Amino acid sequence: MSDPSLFEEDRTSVGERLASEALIVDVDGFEGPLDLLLTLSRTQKVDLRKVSVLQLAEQYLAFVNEAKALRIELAADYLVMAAWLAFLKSRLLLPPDPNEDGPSGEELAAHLAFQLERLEAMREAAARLMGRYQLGRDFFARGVTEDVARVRRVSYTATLLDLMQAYARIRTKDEFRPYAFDRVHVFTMEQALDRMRGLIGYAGDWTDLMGYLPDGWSHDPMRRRSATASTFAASLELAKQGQIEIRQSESFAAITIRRKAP
Amino acid sequence: MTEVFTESEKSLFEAPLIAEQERMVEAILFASADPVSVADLAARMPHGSDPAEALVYLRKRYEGRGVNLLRIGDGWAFRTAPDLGFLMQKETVETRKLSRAAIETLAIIAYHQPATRAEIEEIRGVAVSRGTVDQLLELDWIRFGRRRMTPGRPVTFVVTQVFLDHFGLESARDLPGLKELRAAGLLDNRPMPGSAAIGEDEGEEMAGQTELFED
Amino acid sequence: MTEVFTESEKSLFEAPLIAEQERMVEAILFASADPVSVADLAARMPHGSDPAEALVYLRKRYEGRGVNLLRIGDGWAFRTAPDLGFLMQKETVETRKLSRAAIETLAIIAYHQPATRAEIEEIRGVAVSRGTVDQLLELDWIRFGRRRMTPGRPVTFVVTQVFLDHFGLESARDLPGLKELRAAGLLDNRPMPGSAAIGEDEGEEMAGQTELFED
Repeated sequence: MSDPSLFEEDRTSVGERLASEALIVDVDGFEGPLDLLLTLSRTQKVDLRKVSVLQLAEQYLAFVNEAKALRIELAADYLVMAAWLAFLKSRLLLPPDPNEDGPSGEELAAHLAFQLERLEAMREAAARLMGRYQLGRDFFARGVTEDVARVRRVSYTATLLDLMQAYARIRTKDEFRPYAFDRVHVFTMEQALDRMRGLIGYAGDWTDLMGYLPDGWSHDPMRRRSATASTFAASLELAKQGQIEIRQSESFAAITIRRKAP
Repeated sequence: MTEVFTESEKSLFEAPLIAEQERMVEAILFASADPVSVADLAARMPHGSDPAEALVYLRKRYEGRGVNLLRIGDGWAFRTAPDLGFLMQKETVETRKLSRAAIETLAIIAYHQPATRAEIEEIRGVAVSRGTVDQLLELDWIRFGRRRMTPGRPVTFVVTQVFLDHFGLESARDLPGLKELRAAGLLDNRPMPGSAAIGEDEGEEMAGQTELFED
Repeated sequence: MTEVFTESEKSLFEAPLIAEQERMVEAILFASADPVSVADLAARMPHGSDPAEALVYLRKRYEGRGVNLLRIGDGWAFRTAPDLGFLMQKETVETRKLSRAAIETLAIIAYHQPATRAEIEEIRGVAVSRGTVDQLLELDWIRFGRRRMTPGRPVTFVVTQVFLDHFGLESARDLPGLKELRAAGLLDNRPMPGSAAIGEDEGEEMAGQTELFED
């Protein structure tokens, strides 16, 4: 408050006038009202924490008036700030009204001072950041990079089953030959009927059908299968003829036969 | 091919010696212009390797050399020693000059991250133009962070690894003067007296910063 | 910046120490996209520097490291150590089933090893293509065995440890025999005419395998 404000009517110094004009001409150069306030605050040449907000408000309002006088179009936010500062100024100058709610002039002034200090701090931080060594300017990355080559590798797989099936296929290939009945390993129904007719007379009680398989036909699976089928078929034939009875207690249980009582 | 196969087969049984792992990390980082994370190193190295330990040795090995091993966010990269920049006029890349608005916006995001557009505007006292944010996004220096859990769920901005790499920072914690600024309360999001709107944000904001400086 | 300025100013008057020159060469070669000749190094380094000498030291320093200093044409450059090349590739593995010809050939070799090409062809009843054998060799599932002491001294093929590992076998002897194949329903055909022949075959098989495990 001790310094004469830049924009008061009675400014005398040519230097100050030039400064104020430069300010106005440069209005486009300001990054908004807060930036302008920060610039104005520098004219107080004090630590931002001790800045006189009232004085600052007056400087700002004077600047806006000057701009109006010079018919300079001011962006809306400059005018909003002007209105707010006028309100702040009245709050700071008038004694506080005990009946009124809301923040005091001092609180609002302190906040504005904080905002200015914070903006200034960010400006300095930005300057320090840009002053750091920078990649591609002061320090450098590897000039020639070896990009990771994407190698597409085909992995062939086969399971043990594939392997065994393949081998089985080869080893059995020879058997894909024209169909020919392999008599050596076939026990015909006629043979089975003959055999059973001869044996049935001796069978008193229920006897397992498998017991009627001929000797030498019950181990080799091929022969066993053939003999089992023909013996079973023969037993059905004998049952049909009324010579034997057939019984099976449940599915897959042993089939037993006995001579039908005459 | 065959060699590769045997190599990785063998690795299933024993991890290479640490000296060998150091060589591997050296080779991988040398080959890449961008920082490589410890996880990526581990994925490329034989099973059982410990790239984090190898990095400790490697960093020491390159101390004071013409090329240094730098930690950049969660990645690692070799960079030439900054004092030798004068030899590199040939490699210097002319970067587009950033506007004052862009530089300030970048600094605000870096120091206040995660920061919303409203917060940036509150600090600068002026609207942030779309172009400014776009330019920083394009440079890949900032990216979108998590949305703020406040009414309107505004998006936030945070700085990227590319930013850290560009300015030779290990992490956002290493920003110059960060501690002093925080101690002075200049990173607080102090609300305008009588307005509660920003006050709500504050809790979140602090949470964000705490999170950043926790690890 | 100031530091850099002083550095280059000073260099006009006296050449940097050789250790410092080594750092410079290291940084220039690291950052350069192409190999740099000694003349180019000299042009970029402070007056009075001797890059050729610095290169000698630098090359020694990188001997046995993950990257090596190489002379390429009339320039110098850092390159990944050749034994670490496998770290520079990320493999995407595509799994394909082995062709029928290949698996049959492999099966015959496994069951009859050592087996000559003629024997394989006799068993399969068709010619074995060069590609099939090559593929199995490349997979490292078969390798050349001892030459057969018969006229023409034909090469034989045997299965490898890689083959055993892949199929989870301790030895080729663990391959199920014809009896087990039949029991498993894989050979559920009528026995071949003169089933005694199988027995003979099996005996011979064992003999072959014994030979394999002798050496």
